[in-house]
Amino acid sequence: MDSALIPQGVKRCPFPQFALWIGFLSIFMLWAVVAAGVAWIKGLNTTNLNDYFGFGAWITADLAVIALGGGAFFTGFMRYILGIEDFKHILNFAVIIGFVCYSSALVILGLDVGQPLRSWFIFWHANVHSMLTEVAFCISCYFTVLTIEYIPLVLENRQLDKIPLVHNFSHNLHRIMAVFAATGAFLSFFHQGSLGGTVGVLFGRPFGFREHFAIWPTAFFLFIISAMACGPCFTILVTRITELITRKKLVKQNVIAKLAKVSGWLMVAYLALKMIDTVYWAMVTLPNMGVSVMDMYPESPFTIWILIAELGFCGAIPAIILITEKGRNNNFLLVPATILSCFGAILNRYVMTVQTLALPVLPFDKFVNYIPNWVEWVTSLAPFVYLALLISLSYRYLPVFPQEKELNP
Amino acid sequence: MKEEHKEGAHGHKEKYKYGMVIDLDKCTGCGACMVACMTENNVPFRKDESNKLVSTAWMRVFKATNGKSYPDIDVCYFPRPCMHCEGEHGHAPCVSVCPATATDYNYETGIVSQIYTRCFGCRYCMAACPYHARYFNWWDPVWPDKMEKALSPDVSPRMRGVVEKCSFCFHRFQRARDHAYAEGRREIREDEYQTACTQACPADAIIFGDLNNPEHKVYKLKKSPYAFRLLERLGTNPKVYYLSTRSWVRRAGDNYLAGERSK
Amino acid sequence: MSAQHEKKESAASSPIVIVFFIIGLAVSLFVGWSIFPKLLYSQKKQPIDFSHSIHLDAVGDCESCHFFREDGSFSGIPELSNCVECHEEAQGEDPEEIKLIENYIEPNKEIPWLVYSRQPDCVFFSHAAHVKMGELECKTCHGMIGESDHVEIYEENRITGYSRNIWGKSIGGFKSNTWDRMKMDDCAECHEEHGTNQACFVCHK
Amino acid sequence: MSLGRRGFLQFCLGAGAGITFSPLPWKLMDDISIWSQTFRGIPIEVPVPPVGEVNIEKSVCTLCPGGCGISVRKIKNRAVKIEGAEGHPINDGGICILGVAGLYQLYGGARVKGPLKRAGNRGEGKWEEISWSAAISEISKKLSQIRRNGSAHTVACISGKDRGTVPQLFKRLLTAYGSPNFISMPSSEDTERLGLKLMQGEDASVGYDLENARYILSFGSGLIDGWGSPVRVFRANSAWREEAVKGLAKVVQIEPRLSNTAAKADRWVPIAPGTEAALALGFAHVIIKERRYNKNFVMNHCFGFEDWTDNSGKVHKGLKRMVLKDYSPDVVSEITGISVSKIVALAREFARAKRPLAVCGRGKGSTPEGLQEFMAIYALNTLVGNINKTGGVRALPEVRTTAWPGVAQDAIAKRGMNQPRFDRAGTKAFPVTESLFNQLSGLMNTGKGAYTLSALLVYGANPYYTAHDKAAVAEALDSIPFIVSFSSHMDETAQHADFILPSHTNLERYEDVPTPAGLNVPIIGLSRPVVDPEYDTKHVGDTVIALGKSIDGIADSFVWDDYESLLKETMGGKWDTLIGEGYWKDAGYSPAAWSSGFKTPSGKFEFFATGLYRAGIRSHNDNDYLPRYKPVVLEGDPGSYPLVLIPIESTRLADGAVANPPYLTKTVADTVLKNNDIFVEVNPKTAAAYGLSEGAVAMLKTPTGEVKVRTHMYEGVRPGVVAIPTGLGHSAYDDYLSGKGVNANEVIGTVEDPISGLDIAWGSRASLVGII
Repeated sequence: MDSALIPQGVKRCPFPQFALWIGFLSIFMLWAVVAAGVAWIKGLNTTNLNDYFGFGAWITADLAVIALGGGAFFTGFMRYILGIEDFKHILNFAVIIGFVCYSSALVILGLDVGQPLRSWFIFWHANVHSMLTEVAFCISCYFTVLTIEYIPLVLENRQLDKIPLVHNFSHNLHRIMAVFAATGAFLSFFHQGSLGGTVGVLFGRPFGFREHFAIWPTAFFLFIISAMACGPCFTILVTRITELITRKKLVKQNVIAKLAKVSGWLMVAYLALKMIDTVYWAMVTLPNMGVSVMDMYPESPFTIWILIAELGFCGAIPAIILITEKGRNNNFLLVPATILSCFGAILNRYVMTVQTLALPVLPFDKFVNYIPNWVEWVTSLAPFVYLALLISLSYRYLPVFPQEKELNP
Repeated sequence: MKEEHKEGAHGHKEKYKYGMVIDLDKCTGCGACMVACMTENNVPFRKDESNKLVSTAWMRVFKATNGKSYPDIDVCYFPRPCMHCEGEHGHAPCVSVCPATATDYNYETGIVSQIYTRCFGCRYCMAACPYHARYFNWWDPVWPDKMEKALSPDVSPRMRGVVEKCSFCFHRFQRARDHAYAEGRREIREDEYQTACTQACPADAIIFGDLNNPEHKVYKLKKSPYAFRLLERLGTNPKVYYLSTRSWVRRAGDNYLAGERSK
Repeated sequence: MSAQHEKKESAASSPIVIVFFIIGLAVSLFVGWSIFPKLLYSQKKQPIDFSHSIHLDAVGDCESCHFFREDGSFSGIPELSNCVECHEEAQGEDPEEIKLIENYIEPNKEIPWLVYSRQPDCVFFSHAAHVKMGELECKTCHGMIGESDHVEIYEENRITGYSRNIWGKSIGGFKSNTWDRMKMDDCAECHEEHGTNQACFVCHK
Repeated sequence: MSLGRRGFLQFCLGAGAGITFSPLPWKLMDDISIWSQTFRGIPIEVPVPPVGEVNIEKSVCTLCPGGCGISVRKIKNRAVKIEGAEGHPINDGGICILGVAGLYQLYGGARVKGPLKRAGNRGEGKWEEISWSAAISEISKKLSQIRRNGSAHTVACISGKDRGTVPQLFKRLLTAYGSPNFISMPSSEDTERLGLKLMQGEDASVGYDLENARYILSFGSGLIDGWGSPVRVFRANSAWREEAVKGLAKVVQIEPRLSNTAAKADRWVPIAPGTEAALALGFAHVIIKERRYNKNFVMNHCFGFEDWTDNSGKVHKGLKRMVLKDYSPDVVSEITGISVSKIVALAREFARAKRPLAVCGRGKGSTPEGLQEFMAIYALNTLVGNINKTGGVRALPEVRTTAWPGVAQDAIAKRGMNQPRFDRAGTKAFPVTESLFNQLSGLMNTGKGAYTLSALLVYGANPYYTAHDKAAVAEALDSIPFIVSFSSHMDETAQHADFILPSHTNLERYEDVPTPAGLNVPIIGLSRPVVDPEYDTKHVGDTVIALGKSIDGIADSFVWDDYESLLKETMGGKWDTLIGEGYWKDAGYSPAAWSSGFKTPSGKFEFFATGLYRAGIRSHNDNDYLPRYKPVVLEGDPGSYPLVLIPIESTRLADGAVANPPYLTKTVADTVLKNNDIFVEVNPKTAAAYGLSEGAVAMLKTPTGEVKVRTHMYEGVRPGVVAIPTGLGHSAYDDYLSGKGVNANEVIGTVEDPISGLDIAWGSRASLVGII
């Protein structure tokens, strides 16, 4: 039915099966659109956010998807700037993931403001001292970069490519892609960092506040490294899931293994720095504010176990797996490791957002917890469905995996 | 009155530095300040305001206890307006984080502003404020029956989706200044500019004035041995001082490590 | 595409395509500078064609009608009671005066003036600060309105609902007199020049 | 490429360039920016309050009897803010939470917008709008008919208070009409006036010189929880705090719960509920035993301290003998739960203190205390000799105003006035009491009344809400066939009326405000119309005059044109001062000297209330005439009701006839009201004993009724005590008020004082059972 659109030389499932799958995903997306509509039209009183939790599921989701989408910039950085050619086989895919993550982040940010009609004031009346301004600028710019990176791939569709103008255009774009990749990498370093800075600069919030290094709080750097580490893990994880669903090998193991290795060593570096940071925070920063580290982990779910889970189960364990050759070449270890690593990143972003706000700072104030409601859950989880949707469409109609033909003769 | 123009660290003219001293011994927790503030500043009310996490009260009275059991328990009320933090050189926790410059620190009065038409409701400032002094308009404001008639034109009513907070009744400063100008004066007298809560407080527990002016009551009171500020150790440099002769109350104003001595 | 072909085509069409470019440019400039403002503003007539110049001759100064109150606030547009002081009964046969008496004074109804300088609700403007302390003249901001014989048509911005006088009559935003525009930037410009406070809570409420 | 296509492209390019260099995109952007800033919501638009000239109007607040001066800020004709009037002798610029929210009474919901006549069943809420003239003529026709039938005495009036021209007008209406049944709602002032009459022989209220007192012994008075004239007491409290820092003042609060007053006091004495009189007498014991009393005053100006002999030669017991015998610290300690050493120490402190003062009237003083309890606490003031002294107590006379012409009573009126009062006040049963609202429900529901009431006028009161044992009161009042309410708001009582003749609110009318309870100097305030009436309402005074003029045979007593001229005439020479200052203060007032201060037959202060004997109360037990602790027997057996329920009265919840504006409800903590659930406070120990956790839902049962509540654990409540907030649980008014929590009066019954007959229920027996 749609065979004319499918790249040449690859096999795809029958159209009705595909349509069913897309339909299934679309229902969830529709639900998310309804939730977003409710929030936009009726206002944020339809969420469980409140004056104590100005930030909640949405900001967590924002920070998390951007960390997970970090695979795009980092793979691009390694491919184009460091010239590691192997990564070109997975770069397309990483770009799609990045595109989904960043567009989701933008939509969620748009949801999270009380006056969406004025959300462009962040550019129009920008305050350059605000971390959020930096985030908004960099995310928007980098999203443009990702779009530019994604367009050539779209244009490589069999039917589109037949149009000479389109063909030439995408060809020319390819040639200058390195410039965009470099720009993207530069932007990404900043906004990944400024997302960390968003919480790190809050000197009224002992849990989130971090001492400054140069003009940035240490969280700035930690966020960059953690995104560099977990982004590729997410790319690997999604690749493996795609392979599982399509029942095909799509990327050669050596590419995956190399990516896993880089990610593993970055995780080691991250953990080391994070430990130093945490110790300094616990020993110097907090006591100066009159609080002890255990005050920061007062009650469920915010006990010290959440820190152990983040750094131990979701940090050290996957790092060890990834840096050992056997580990990263064994799917039964590699996949759990990437899951743990991604979960660790989400947990970190959650803790930095929600725990920071949950802990009372005034001694006579109450500890308040926050649980998102359906509007927030649906819209926060929608990026994953959206990812499935876009991957499904791209995989079917675009030559996403350069090694697919070779691996599936 | 002696005209005092101090040069701030950033070269800003510091003409006034308005601040408050709240005597917790006198405060009875009656709540008149809260309602005086609401009626002065066009803060609306809803049918159910019992969820305090979404209930706007620019001035909120917190209740603190000494944590002891019957009959040794003691209670103290902490009225909490916006602290109008000076931070270091005007860098209040909330000001620098606002992405749209909807809030600023006025070096001439020491007042932290909030411009509702500029704010787009990202709530970053609320995350930054450890005092919970900032409130978000979760709902469209509704004034039932003829309550709209009671709205003051001096304060702009806020629409849904923006952040608001105590302004130290800045419009009263503007009013006082107009009056002074009309009489050919540049300086504003202490009694000419008082916030609505100060004026209403039936216990005279709230004192308001220029912290830099030795002739104002607050100047002397802030130096009392019983004076303290909330969360001073965070470096927020708030302009609201509290007085209490009870040492547990003074200790309740900030965080201390076990065994650490408080003021 | 062969080189020859290309060359031929460009040679043949370049002058003509430039014409297209110029047409496009001209049309859009015309639309932007001339049609757009006409679409943007609706025109409204004031309820009464008021002559400032006649009144100024009669009463002598602006302050008789636009005065400061004792508390330092400014009265702004006069209320009907000001008009009644002189126009309780018709002084002449001017149809506008008759309109005033029949439509407003007799039923004791305030005149719904359209205010050229109306600012948004979030703006606090102190006449005392500018006139009493800053010693600005009325015309610095309000222009020559005091000398006019007729009230001009009130042009209302269809998007914002404010008068055209705020942005200024020039759609390009050019201003040659201080009174040509009344936007925040114009306030800020003057404040900057005079070293006055630039904080938000000076002009906002 | 075709020419057309290239041409089009070029055209677009040119258009793009042109648009960029035209104002269109930039101006549009700017306009959209402004639009998005001023976008005020759909469909609810945020209003822009109109500007205009500011006018400040001075008046006096009448939302409570406190008499504070207010200044109302107006923009043209809109009242936008109520503030305390600077320089006013009562509040000097301060204002309480209710006063500052007062605009809700004017502009808010539940206003009765014009005269209404009931259309459906009682309380159904169906009304027919009716003109003022029709309403007055229908009502006066009905009342004329009752009068013609010889049942004039069966018409009653319930008024919120009995002092001031408006209540007096109602009283006059009844007097001219022929009914003795003018009933005012009770408060602790009733007991205090009675006590003063007996002990000092004066028709006066107790004036407490709080401002100058330096040792305040408060027997459960919510001094900063709304007692007396609230702002005035707040100010006095602040003065005490300033002195206390220097060690020159001390406040001791005796109360079963750590109220705000207790928390701010220098010492909290958590006493067993209802045993205050015993503690007072325990203090008296120590003071007398250690001879720490003011000998000059007690020996020369008091009667009944020592034993005395009457004309028949019978020896009567004096205070000294009784107290020394019955109230030793050991006994008192047993009753009150306060240690002997503390009793002795406090008594000594009180007696030694410079300017000591004992204060009574529980909470806000809305429930009267027992007569002998008042006498016991007041006796402490007597013993230390602070009567008529600076920082002490005094009998405060009423401000004198021009007397009205006498009531022209015809034969029907005279016959009616000779009937006994329905509530038995002033009859043989309760000879010393003037008015006994609480007797109504008992007499009516059991049919034991001397006659049945056929009509009721209600003004300034909301008995369907504020009376103890709400259900019984509702049953009784419902049995009256004709009820006219004069309320400005659709309160619970108005809801059950047959006619509502809505009165102007406090900001729309003139009214005189008599000296508030507890004040130390005689003062009269003038409440003035600040804005034009919002609705088709009428001044209640004018309504009463109109009724008086149109009821057959009584018009001669209502000669005034309107209320305003009546008020002006009544105030006479004080009117100009009232208009100018807003109040008239008796500047020359000072309390009388001891030698001439007492109007009793003995000319002395009487510990032994001989007035009771003269009024016809006969007892062989001398204790019945003396200050005394007589345990209040609460209904219900301790087995099934093991706990004691007490009310929590707070400034943040108006619990009287004026209902709580939503601004106040907004300030109430979520441990008092959450959604529509009310929280009762219990000590964690009590909670543990009954298996209740924080926030647990429970049934609160008392012999009077049962209600669903949630529990809040609070260390500041005595174990074994449950405390319930008052002022919630309205069923009338608007959505902002009704349906929130529970009315405490549903579970608090009535307890009769044996002498005065007043309801002195300070609480109830109760049980608290968790609901899973």
